[in-house]
Amino acid sequence: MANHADARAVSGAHDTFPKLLALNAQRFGTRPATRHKDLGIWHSWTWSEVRDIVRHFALGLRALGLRRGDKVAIVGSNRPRLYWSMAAVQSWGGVPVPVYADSVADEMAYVLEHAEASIAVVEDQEQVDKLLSISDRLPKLTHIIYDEERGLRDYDHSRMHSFEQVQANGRAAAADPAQAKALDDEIAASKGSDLAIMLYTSGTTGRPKGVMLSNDNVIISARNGGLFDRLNENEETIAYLPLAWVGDNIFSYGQSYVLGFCVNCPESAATVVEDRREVGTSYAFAPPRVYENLLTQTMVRMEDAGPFKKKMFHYFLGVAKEWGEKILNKEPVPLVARLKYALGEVLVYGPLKNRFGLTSIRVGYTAGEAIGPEIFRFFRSLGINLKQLYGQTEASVYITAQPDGEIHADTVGKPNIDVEVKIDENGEVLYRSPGVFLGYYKDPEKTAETKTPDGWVRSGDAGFFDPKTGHLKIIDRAKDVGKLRSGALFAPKYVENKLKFYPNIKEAVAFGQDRDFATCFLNIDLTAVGSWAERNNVSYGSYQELAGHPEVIKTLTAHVDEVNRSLAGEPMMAGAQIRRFLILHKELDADDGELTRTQKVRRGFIGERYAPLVTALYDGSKRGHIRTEVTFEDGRKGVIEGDVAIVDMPLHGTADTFREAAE
Amino acid sequence: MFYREAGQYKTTYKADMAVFPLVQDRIGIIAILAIAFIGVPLLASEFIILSVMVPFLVFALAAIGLNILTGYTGLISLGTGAFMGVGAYACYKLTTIFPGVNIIVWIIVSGFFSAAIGVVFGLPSLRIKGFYLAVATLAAQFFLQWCFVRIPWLYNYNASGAIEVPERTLFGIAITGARATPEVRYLVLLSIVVVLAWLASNLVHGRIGRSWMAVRDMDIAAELMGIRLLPTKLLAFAVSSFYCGVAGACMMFLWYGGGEANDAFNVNQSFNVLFMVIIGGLGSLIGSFFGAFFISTLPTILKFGVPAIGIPLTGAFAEHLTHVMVGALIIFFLIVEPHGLARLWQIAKQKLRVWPFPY
Amino acid sequence: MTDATISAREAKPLPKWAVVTGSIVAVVIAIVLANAAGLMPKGTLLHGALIKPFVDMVDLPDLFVQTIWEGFVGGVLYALIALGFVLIFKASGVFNFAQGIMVVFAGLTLVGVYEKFASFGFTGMIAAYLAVVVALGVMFLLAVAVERVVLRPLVNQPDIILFMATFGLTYLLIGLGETIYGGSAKVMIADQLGLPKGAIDFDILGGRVTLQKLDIAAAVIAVAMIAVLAFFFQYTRIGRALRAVADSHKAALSVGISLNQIWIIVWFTAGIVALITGIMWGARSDVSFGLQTIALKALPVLILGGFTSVPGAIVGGLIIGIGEKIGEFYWGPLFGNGIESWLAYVIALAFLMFRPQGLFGDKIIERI
Amino acid sequence: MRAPSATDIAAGEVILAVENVSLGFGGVKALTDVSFDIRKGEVRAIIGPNGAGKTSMLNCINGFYHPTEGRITFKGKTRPKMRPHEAAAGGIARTFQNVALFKGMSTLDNIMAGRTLKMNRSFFWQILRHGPAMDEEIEHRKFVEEIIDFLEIQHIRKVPVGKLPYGLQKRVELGRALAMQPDVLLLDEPMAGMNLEEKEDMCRFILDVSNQYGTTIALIEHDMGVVMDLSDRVVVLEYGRKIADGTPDEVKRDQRVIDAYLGVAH
Repeated sequence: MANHADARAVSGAHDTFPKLLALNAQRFGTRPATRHKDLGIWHSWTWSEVRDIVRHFALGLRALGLRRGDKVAIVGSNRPRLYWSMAAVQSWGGVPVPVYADSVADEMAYVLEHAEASIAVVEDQEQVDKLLSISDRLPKLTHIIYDEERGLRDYDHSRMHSFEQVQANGRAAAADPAQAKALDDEIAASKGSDLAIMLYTSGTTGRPKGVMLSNDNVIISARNGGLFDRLNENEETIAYLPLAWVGDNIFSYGQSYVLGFCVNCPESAATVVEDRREVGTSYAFAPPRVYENLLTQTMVRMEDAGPFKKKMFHYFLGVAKEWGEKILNKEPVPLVARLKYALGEVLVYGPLKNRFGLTSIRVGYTAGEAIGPEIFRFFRSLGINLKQLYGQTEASVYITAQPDGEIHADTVGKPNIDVEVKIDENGEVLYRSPGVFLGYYKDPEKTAETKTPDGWVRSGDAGFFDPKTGHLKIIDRAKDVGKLRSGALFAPKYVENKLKFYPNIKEAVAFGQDRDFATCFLNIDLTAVGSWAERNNVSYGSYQELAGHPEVIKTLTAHVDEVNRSLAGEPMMAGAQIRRFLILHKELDADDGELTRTQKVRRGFIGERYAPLVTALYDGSKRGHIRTEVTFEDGRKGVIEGDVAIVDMPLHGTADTFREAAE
Repeated sequence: MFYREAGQYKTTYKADMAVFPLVQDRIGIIAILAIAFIGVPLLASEFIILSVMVPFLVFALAAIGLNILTGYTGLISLGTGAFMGVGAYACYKLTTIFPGVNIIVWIIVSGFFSAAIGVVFGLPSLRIKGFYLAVATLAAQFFLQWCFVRIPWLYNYNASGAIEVPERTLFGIAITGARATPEVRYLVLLSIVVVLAWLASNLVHGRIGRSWMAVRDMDIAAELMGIRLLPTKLLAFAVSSFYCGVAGACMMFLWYGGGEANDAFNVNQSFNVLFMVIIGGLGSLIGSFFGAFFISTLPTILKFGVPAIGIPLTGAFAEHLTHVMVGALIIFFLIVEPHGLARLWQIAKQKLRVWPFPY
Repeated sequence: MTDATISAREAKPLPKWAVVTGSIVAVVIAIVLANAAGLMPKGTLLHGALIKPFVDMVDLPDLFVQTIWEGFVGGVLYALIALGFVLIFKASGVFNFAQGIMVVFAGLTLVGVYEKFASFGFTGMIAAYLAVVVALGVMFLLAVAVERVVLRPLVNQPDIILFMATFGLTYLLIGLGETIYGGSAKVMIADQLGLPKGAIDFDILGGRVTLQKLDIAAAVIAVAMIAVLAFFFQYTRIGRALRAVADSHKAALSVGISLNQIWIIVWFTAGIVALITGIMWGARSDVSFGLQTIALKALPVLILGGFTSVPGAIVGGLIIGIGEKIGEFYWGPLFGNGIESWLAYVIALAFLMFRPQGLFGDKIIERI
Repeated sequence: MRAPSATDIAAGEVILAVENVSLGFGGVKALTDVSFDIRKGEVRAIIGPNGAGKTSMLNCINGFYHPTEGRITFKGKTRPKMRPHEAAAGGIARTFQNVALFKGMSTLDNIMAGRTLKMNRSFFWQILRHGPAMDEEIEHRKFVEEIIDFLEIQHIRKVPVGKLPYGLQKRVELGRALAMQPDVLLLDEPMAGMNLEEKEDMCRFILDVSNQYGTTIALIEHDMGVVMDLSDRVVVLEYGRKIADGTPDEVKRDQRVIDAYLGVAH
């Protein structure tokens, strides 16, 4: 396969992104590197254009005093210029530090302070204001460069520059051979082993840690990932995930440079879906909730469809459920089924994929956390080659992934190319690979904790290799896998995922560690439940009101009961059935620190924050009362009070299975 | 359901502003044109061509004309018939005075005459609005109709008092007059319609179309934005009358092959075209075609279709029934979809695009 | 912002009427002078247009009176149809294009029913008036049907839609009428109804003026009817209700009147007017579908009078009727006759240019 | 953070002057001897209880009404009988109390319609929708897209405005006015009937307009808070008369204003 060759050719000489950029500029010079929907149409830049822009911007940065090893914060949504500035920074051996654009000033201050960023490249006025508001905490920050000028004209520009300006200065400088040579030398001087980028993981506990990844880490992982699924320069991806997330950095930056495919930047957050449809991505990457939302919305909207259409839709979904995956996995399938499926393709699957913008999808990954099996199967049955991927920032994403034809809803696949995986005695997953990070910035202890001298990294996840498939199965965060006081095994995440795959349940937080029984908090999904309310004209004024509605509680009780039944079916887990639960009066929110920026629940934090409710769950009271402070988008604080009902659940399974599990 | 929009992205405003931005639509329109230009002449019977296609096309042209005035600019006119007449008579005079010039040229040129007349009768539209204007246009209708009858010079003093279409040829092929075959007339007519429809769509999709619609939707706001009402309205009258005029000329020369104003260009003709526009859909070119097809073929269908399914109809009774049916259908349509067939079409299209979702 | 939103375009220095009359006077003087100066010798077009007609009027006053009378009667009948329009427009905001055909339909029904009676040998005045009752019944049913089938489903649609609906109604009625009563013209049962025949001649101004008794009757009945309607509007509960509706539907509802009832009543009233009009026209010529064109004649009347004004309809009717006859009689020859067909519209148009809302119509208020 | 601070405006030149303007309809007097001026680049608020004649004032300024007495001088020129389209051509744009969008058209077309004055390709090219006409269309589409981006309404670009929620319609209307690149922008209650969030957005946009394009803005607004935040100077009308004129603080302290607003719920 030619593109394999390409990918391999990448290694060796081209061991940094600036070098890759130069390579692409000559091998794919006229192919699009970046596309951006702006002012209503798609603008695209070829690799050679990008190379020039990056060069000029780099020279401009030099003028602002950028030196090898300097950290440059990158703040904003997925804008071409922000991606380009990463390469520009790396040209001087500088280190880009992407920051979550939606993080509140305080979080941002911490990261920039910790990273000692000297320059910040930001998207617009909003971010500039944020930085200015914390400038007193950032003595090292000398320059701010912004992409969008609107509203900034009258700001003090002594330490602030527009991207164009810097680029223009650079263009001028490029004329001077001396400076041009200086840049070339610096580019040549950088090695694969050099620090390439720093990503702050909003760890599920404590302050974010700066994960240092070298050029080799990112480039080799990206290349291997490409080989694993035979990706090539013809892929189209849409960049819509936070820049600061390793996923986006690998898929929208690293792999694009390694394989030379085109990255599309959407017009605005509100238009991602249409934009994805317009470009028709061939290679997609998303955390489970994106797929969850797609499925939820699909089902919700179909609720309003005419009876006939509904019937047809569900009939063909049935067909797909039965045969879709088999066909996708190239298993033998009776002709009749194939015909039915073909018809379904015309009537339902094709159109659906079109609406999703996944018509020409070749590979889609889901990662970040476990995806509901139903959701997973749904998309695969439509003929979308969705795969599970198990990755971590510390591994430059790739740890395991599912090879074509070996897809199982409940596994995360086999070790990726060049990756070794082992399970230690207490069930924690360890891995070693070229992608393994250099260390945590300014935090040797933590580095030592996670990374053994011989290069093995503790994933912090508990898992095991499934004997049947030889695939890795992740149960939960290692430290979260606990035991009830009875001794029964209790894996909160495992339970939560079972709960969360009901469209009505958006978030679940399970408790039970060292307690007599398992309990949980639930968040209803406003989209799903809201439309239910509409259809049954249940009027509600607020999320809180809807969450407290008796009908809603009834429905969720049913869900929890089903989960309990399924848990009872699994001897290992039978003990961890939910005995009591409640529906929270507010949505868990990253701004309140209840979720990580990647939308993972921070169980410990929630446990403390909602302590009164937790006690209520265990002291047998019928209702719980809680008063919580919330942070609004603009940083203002407010208080939400709630009085929530607590539901008791019957347990399934026999006492014996329960005891067996206990022993 | 057949739409696959994924991957159809626009890199230029030109592409984004195209009338048919989606590939599937472009394919559709090409297919239709192919059928119209090749399929019909080859396959359709003389009867179909003469009593279905030709009337349909003529009225489509007139409907586009009226739609520009009523649908896009919001000015009701009941004088369409008369403006068609102007075209017909102008064309007749021109081709008899200058037989040398090709008739197609004159058919087009005659449009300018009715445009001029249209402007004159459009003048009141600055001060008069709504039904008052509608009635005012009736003045045009009756005055012009009277002229057609009372000024013998217009019909070259023919004893019959009617236009007698002479034979005119293109590359030696008769395109008007007795010897012109239905296929030829049809093709000439079709070409004229296609070109003019294209021009019309250009117009309504550009600045001029927007000012028309602005005046229609909220004339005061339009004026406060610097759109001058009188010129805008007069332009609408001119363009509209141009299309009607050409339609009239086509009617006489490519369809009737001769006739007299009182039955060809009377007030009922005006109403007829108005129906087409309303039923087809105000402010929609495609709707003009739908409306024209529906109204112009309905009588034929009833006259020949109903007996075909075994219900015997005497000519007179058929006519009466037609009246009843047309009347009933108009009311029915207005009730089901006041925005006309175009809206139905739009909805259907949207449904196909978002299929299987309901919205 | 109530008062503040009335258009400033009314705030004009010189009142229009002054300008208009002033200029007219000026023109007349100019013409007279020009003629006196012998600028317009006999036979020339100018003379024919500007001098001859007036000279004729003065020379043969009896003819002039006769013409005016003809015009007057015609005008009265226009006024009747216009009245039908106004009633419906006032109460339901519908521009009822079907009014004309309703006239024909009513007339045909009357005659048709009477013929049925006659076929059973049941003739004479009783039969005739029984037929009238039946015809009224039919018009009532029609009113109900219209309300149910057309108005109710189309409530709150833009005017033009309702306008088009009445077009549909027109076609429907034409079809029905032709199917039931056949397309051929019928003779109105005038004398069965006891309408007077013959004419009264009397000599005045050195000439003889002939008044058809029928015309007199027509005029009388028309006037009587207008009086009745006026009374109905002014002094009956329903009448006031109708006025309320005309002002605002909400108001009407708040008074506790069902719109649907109102519409039925209005359309029925219009139906009665139509029937009477039908009888009159029928008696003067005959009952045929050609009659519906007179409906179009009522439109300029409406313009003149304003869509919402009953007196306007009457005055407008008279102006059109008389103006048309005089125009046809004195100026027609100049243009080779037949100018009746459009003169009315041109007169109306001329008026419109000065009063866009008609003589008696409500002011058009522009708001932003 | 606004472009010209109140102080430099005080020095700023007068772009529009209203002198002893009275307006009457028959008996009713909507305005009586009102005088004030609007200076280049400032945000000028016109406030007052309902029926104070605020809207009538705007209507006079952009020529929809003609003052019965007094005169309005715009950019040094005094046009006694200025027609609305002349005002528009002169550089006065306007939004309306109750949104006056072209309901049948898309957001894009509405804003494009605002460019009409600036477009002048001949009918001939228009009918071909090619060459110069297309170039012109594209050139203005670019400008309009800037506005769409500015107002953050990309997602409703091609939605018929009739279907939009009220808040967005107001935004589109502002966009349509901006498309005219006016020297003076008249906003008639730009925030009427908006929720808090929408109001905040609208405020931001208005400030950005004045800051970005240096447009002079005259606005009518009921929400006192908004007026105080936005405006450099305030005129207070009551029963068609001017009762106060000055900076927000001055006006706030003015006794007559306090009386005028006493009991009036705003």
